[in-house]
Amino acid sequence: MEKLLEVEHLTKVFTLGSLLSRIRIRAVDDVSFYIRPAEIFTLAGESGCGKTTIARIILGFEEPTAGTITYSGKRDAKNKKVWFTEGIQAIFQDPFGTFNPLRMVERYFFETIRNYRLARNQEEAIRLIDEKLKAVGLSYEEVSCKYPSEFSGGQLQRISIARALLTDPKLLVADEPVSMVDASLRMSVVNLFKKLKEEMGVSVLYITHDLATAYYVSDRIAIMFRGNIVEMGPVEKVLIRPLHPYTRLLRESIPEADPRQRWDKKITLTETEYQEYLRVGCKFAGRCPDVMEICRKEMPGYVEVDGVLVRCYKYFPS
Amino acid sequence: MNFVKRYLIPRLVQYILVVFLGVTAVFLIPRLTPTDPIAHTIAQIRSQGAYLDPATVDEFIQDLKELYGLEGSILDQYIGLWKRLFRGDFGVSFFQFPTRVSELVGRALPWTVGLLLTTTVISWVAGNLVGGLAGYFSRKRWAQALDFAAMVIRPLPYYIFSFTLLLLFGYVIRLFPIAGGAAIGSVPSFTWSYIADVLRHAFLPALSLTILGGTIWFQTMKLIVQNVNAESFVQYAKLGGVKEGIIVSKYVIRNAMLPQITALGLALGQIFSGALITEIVFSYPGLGTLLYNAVITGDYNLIMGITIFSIVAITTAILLLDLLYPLFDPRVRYR
Amino acid sequence: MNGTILRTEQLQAFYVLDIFGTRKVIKAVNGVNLEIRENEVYGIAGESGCGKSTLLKALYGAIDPPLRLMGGKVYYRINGKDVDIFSLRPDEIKGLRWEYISYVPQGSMSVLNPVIKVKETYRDFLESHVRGKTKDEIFEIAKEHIRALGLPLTVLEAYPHQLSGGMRQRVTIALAALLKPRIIIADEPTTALDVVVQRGVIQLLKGIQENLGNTIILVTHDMGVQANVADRIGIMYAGQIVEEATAGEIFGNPLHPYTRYLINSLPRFGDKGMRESVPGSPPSLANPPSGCPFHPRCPYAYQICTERMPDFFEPVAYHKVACWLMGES
Amino acid sequence: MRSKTILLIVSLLTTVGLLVACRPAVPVTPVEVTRIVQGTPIVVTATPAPVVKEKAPDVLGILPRSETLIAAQLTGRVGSPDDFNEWVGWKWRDRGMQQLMNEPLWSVDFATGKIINGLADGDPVYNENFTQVTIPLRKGVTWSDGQPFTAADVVFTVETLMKYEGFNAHSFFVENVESVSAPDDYTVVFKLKQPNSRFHTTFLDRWGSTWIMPKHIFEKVDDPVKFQFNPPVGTGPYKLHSYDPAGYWTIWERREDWDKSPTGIMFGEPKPKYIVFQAFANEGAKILAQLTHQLDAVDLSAEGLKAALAQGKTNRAYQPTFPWVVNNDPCITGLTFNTAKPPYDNPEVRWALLLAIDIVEYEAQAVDGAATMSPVHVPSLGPYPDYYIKPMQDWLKEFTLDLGGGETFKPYDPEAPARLAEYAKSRGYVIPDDPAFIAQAFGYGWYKYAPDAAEKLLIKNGFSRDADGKWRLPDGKPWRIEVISRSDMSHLEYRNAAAAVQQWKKFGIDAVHVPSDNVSALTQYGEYDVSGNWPAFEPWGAGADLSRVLDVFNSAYVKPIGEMTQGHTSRWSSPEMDDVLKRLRETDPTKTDQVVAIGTEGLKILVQNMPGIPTFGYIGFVSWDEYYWTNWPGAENPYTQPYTHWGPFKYMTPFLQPTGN
Amino acid sequence: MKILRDLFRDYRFVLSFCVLCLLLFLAFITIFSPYDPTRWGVVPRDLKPSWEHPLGTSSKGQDVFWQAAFAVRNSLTISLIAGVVSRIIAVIVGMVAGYKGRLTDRVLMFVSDSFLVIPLFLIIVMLAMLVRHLMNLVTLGLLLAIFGWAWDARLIRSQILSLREREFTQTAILSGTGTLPLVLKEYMPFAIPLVFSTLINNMSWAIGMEMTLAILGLVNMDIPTLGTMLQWAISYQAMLLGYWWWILTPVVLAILLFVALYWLSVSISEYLDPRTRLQRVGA
Repeated sequence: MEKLLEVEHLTKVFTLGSLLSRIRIRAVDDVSFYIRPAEIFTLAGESGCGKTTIARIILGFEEPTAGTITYSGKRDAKNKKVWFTEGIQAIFQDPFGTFNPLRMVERYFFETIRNYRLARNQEEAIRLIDEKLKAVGLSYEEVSCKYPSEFSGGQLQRISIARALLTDPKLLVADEPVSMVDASLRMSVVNLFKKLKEEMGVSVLYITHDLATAYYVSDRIAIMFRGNIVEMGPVEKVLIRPLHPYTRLLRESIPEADPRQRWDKKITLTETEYQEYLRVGCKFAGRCPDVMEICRKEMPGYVEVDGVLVRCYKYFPS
Repeated sequence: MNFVKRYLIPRLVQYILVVFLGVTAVFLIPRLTPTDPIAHTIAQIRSQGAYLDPATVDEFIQDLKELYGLEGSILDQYIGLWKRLFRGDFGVSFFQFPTRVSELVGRALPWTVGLLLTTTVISWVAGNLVGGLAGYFSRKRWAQALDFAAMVIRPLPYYIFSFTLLLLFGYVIRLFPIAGGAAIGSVPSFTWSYIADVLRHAFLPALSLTILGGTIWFQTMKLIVQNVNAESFVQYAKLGGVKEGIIVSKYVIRNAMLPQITALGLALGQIFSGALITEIVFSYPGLGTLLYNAVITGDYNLIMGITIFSIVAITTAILLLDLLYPLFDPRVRYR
Repeated sequence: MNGTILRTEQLQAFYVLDIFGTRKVIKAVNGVNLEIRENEVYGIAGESGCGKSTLLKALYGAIDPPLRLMGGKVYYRINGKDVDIFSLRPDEIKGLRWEYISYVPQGSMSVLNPVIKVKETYRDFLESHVRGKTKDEIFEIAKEHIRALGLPLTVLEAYPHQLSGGMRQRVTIALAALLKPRIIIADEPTTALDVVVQRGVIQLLKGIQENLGNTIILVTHDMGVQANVADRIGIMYAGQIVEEATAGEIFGNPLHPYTRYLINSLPRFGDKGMRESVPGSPPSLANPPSGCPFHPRCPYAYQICTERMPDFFEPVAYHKVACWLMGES
Repeated sequence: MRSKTILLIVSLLTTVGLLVACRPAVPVTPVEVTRIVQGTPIVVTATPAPVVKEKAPDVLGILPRSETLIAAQLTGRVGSPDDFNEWVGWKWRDRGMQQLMNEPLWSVDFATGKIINGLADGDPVYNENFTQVTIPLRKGVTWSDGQPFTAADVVFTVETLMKYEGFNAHSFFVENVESVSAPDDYTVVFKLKQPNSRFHTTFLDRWGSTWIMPKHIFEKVDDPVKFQFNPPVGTGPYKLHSYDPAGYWTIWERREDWDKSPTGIMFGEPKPKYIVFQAFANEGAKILAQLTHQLDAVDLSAEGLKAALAQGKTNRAYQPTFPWVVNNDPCITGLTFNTAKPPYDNPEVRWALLLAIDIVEYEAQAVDGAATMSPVHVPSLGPYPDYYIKPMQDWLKEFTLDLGGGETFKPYDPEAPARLAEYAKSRGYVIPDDPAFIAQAFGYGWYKYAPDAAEKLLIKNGFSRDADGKWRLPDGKPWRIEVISRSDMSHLEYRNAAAAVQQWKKFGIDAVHVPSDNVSALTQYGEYDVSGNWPAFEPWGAGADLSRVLDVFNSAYVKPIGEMTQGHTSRWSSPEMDDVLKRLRETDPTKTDQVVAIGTEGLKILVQNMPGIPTFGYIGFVSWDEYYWTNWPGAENPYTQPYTHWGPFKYMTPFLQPTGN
Repeated sequence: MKILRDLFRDYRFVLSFCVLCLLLFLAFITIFSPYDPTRWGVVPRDLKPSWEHPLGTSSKGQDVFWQAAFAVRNSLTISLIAGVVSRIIAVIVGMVAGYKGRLTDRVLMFVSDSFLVIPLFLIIVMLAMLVRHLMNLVTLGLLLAIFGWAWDARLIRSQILSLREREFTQTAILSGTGTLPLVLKEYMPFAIPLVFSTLINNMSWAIGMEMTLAILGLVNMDIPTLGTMLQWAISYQAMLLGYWWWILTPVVLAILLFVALYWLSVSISEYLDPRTRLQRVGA
């Protein structure tokens, strides 16, 4: 089985506070997963679960505390620039923040081309830009000489993808790409991922807290909770029949766009993020309806149930 | 505990380092000047007509060097300085030999502290209050008039402003005395008449410092309030029908004061410069005139004493303000 | 069927900007007719920049420069009489606020005064509306209120920054319900919250509405949330309400092409079929398209759509829509 | 629109405020008054000093204002207010110590040109070879604590000063005095180590002298150097009443037994019961204090005096008319060259720089023409014109410079004072055409403004002008002169330096004025080109003796640049001058003819060499308020020197008259 | 250009712009001055304003109008040198500290904090005494520049810190942009308005400081500046002698300059901050 990107035992510890009093938080705690070529892989979870940190480590904006990342068989290349030219690009959460509001959007296209020497002259550059913009449903004319404020969020996010496509990447890291795009325009971005995967064989690491689009777009999904992947497997299995109690809670909390299916069960909110991060044992033990004695003592390992990896004592053969 | 570690200790470390740097700078700078305190002293004695026989000047120089403690290398003098400082001793004044610097500073200090403390507090409180109101009611006519007045008064040089006040209220309308800190011949005492006399003498200097200082607070506060006014919690409280008095005091001014507390510390140094000029104009017996004389006479020890004292005093004041700051801003307290 | 509690007539509120001499008019609310009933959750949905928040401000009677009322009326039904709020004196409007109608603003992360404890904020709101109570009595009322809503009492002693986003949002909602107002207006109360927290917040809002039997006007662009709590939903587009019906009707039988797009673009579990966004981009309110503002994005647009705005009429019982496709009035 | 109205109103208010502050001077109708010029009464026009009744604010906490005289303290705030040990260091003795508390053996009164006997009962008597001097003492004097003053006090003082190194005068006495003894209670005899005809002048008060210690107090003190002498005890007519611990004022009270002080014995009862010396930190405050009758006597700057006279109704200056100033101060101001530094080591260069000065413009720029010029190194004030300047006229007129190329030039210009008088007239001042008045007010002559001659002198010495007319040094580098002076802008040193820079700029030299607080060190260590310093030391102020003026040019005092000089800061000396000095030392200062002859010789050497340029005599800008006290020693009645900071102020006190206000 | 056109709709900007232009014109015409500003006695003394001498003459025999023109020119020069140089220091320190972070940031911020906390005025006075013989427009400007950057470096740093967290930084990195071009192209456009508005404030501070130093007599009194002009008038008792034209000229010019700079900075910062802009629009 070919792996485009493999993340193994990735750990990131953040030290908060000053020299004298440190709080160490394992924002990413021994995370392993892989992405195949032409696959959309989703990392899902609530804000602060560590998914963005993983993306930043993959992109080289952050140094991991431990663990390795292998891309196309190359492990931990030091020169991040090589990675990018060879094919990891990213799009970000805030379409309005992706581009400097004081600069014309096209400047980023030309800079990417110049920095990676993707074209020999101006016409060739424009042709390349136009080609990539066409791939996301726009054209160079629509984009040239305009500032970010002149586009809608959906457009900007597509432009951002087009810029990322300039280097013909194999992997697109998309960190919450639609959470700040209007619901009515979201699908235009998400559908693009599908198209890129199918037509250009691009893999996407789709990072989101929106399980509905995750279900819609991705092949496999990993659910993260407080730095750990608690459940990982094909998206149909994980989201339709969640195994981990946390996945279940998430799944239930998503409001269905159907007035006939309203919530009936009440939920309670208790612990804070920090407390959960610092918890020994299963981080979800504090809220888990099925909590057992052992959950509070030790973090469970992975167990495979029907092609899905899950970290819960419930599924351990007792 | 957390608070101590994360808030208090870094600030204390910074404080100590700053004082150390300041003292070192103050030690070095006057030694770089060509002013020779001994030549100065001799010239002073000579030019004031005392008889110094030309033949005996050399011996006199040696005597003075010993008395002033100016022997040894710069490093020796520097180490000596720290030793003395830890004993709380700034040495003797050269020019006002053999008076101790600490005594001179001690004599001038109550005047300057009294003047500065009250004017700083008054101008800070009044400037912020009026500025806060003017910022909140920035469309009102009186607010705009005040704004304009502040804009015109603020750039007036301290000297011109103070001297104009002196002219107006000391000469044209003879309400206040021209010079000094208290009436000639009066003996310091805790009697009402003495205190009233001191207040009468302090009025004009205090007024000029308060007005010029207050306009700065007024202007910055007005700007800050206009920004705070646009904050959502203020808009929300307004939409919630919260009484205007509560909004102004508890929501707008209280939040807008936070940066002003920090600014107060930073402004202390500035205020000192204004006080120097004001003290000269009003012949006020404070540190400013003392420093000015020390500067003119190249009295290292006295300059050093006053400056080190000011550095310690002002940085301590800033440190105290910094440490008090969490009382006003709970976000810092519980971080 | 409950009686009407809040009603607008051709409400028009524009932002009139004069940015260093360039006059710019943003037609944020452009002829809205609403009838909101007692004891219901009325949802308003639409894309960002369609004028939802401005409509709420107008409903709340909070029209401050640069927002200006250009026309129309907003009536509250108070003691059986319709009161036009724009005809009231400022102090009268102030008197209505929080006691009759209250407001949960957007981004309630930053609406609490950061330097005072939550209980102080409660006290300020109470003190401003309730007379003759001592400090202790006021805190007692606040405590009672928080307890009744099932929130931990510790929140009262906390400073805003000590609370999580979800808790702050719930504190703000509880604050809006403090004086048991007849109407609560909530502007995007769940945006930027995690799904689990969002659920808790929605539950609180719903709980309050059930307890007090009052009216909640809920603005959110999240159709899932709308489906979950709203009794009736108005779809807003370019400063106008283009469709209004019960939640069941909107989701079951959307009439306006825009509504249909909104609903069909929502992914659903168990269905990986292709879903399309609304084509094109939202219109600029400073320079809205002629006729029906949706016509540039509408696949069914006729000639007339580009020329005249269709009437807001009721082709089906209790289901209003403004679209030329729906035949004639 | 609104804010524009506000703008208008506020700017109007500010302007009005400042205009009120800048009230123009009130025009006063001049009247004719009589003044005494060199013994002859002449009539001049003056502005009257009307006596006006107006409420004066009460500045005195406890003292009755009508019995109190307030004077400004010349040297400013006292740095050591509780220390009265004036034998050590500098103790701000012009706070009243030298004027009221201490009686010297003798005082110089430069206004009358007399030496006044204080504690001494007559002149000192030297032996033949000046190795022994006998001083008679006044009888019937007591210290302010009632103890009698005797020769034992004098002996004790000298012996103590010789015993402890910390005293200012320690080295002087150790070097000069072999022994001191008191044959009786009212006679002191000094035996000197070497001949010194002017030993006694250490006891002659001309702005300070060696004071006599009260033996009965100092003999009980362990370390008289560290002793603070508080409360002080003196033989003057006043005793300390109280002082400001911050150093801003000192109050003196008339002694009950004022008749036991030499002042009382000689002149009768001092009139003010209290005398206050008050320090002000700036001149504006002094003027305002005087205008509001809170200050009776004050020294100001040239402009300050003008301002005070323009604004005040009851105040007056020393002279009732222009130039108003005190012009009998025995001190000459001007410029000093650093003759150890080329090109200023060349007397012809120094002369060229002198000839580049237009004295009329120079004085106008420095003091608005109010000073008396002098062509030699003593001021044209007091007794000196008669002793030296008038007799030297012929020599000066014939004095010739060699301009090179066989050309000579007689630089002296007896008409310079008349030209200055013309300038004063052009400024609107009323000047009588009486030559005696002009000579007294403006001097007897100076040197010609002769840029041509200056140019020739410089070219002769290898200097050149570049294309822009700027001067270059003989080595071809641009000539830049830094003229240093103290930084107090109202000081005459500053004014001289500033005026010189203006003159030399005009002449084409890149001259700059560098005020410095450090000027004394720079000059004493020789690190400067030209300074606005005294071109020669002040003479005694009375008598013809020029030993003070000339002795500092002794070649023995000259040190190389970088070491502190003990003599004059010009570092100039010459064998001829040494010879003059030797002869002067061996001459009895009371023998006027001999002293004048030798002194004239010295002055001629100085003129020929010009180590410093004498410009004008020191002028004092004294302003008196006549609201409480009158009969000040003005020019029309110069019964004593007019300053409140000089020692003989004590002899003024019995003559002052209270107005009853 | 559009910015300028927009700014010109603000009456305060127009007024202050006109005043500044007037002052600049005054500074400019000094090249046509008939008098050497360092020479005394070039005109009769103490004359009231007249056609020949529009602002009268001083007791030093100088034409007050031309002195004032030189004073404006020199004060502006000093403040510009101080402002620009300290801006350069502030930008470099702020950007390096903000972008590099970690130890560099700590050290730089410690230094700037120290500058903020120490009573600089005393140090400036001491240094001014030290270099008084070297005092000219440039050295005075540099002296003030050394002490005028700390606060603004902090402002720039905090702006860079927040910009560093913005996503376009990452976009630029992913576009292959290096550190220096990134800082220059991406951050400078944000920093420039801040740099400009602090420049104006710093210039006011420098002018005020120069006046204070002049009153203490610590600058070269021969070079006409607003401070030295005022100090000459003060020490020649122009106020009490009624030579109002002499003392009022520098005072009024200083006020004009300060108000113009103040309004300019307020107007520009309001233009840059849309929140207050909207508030104002509503009025």
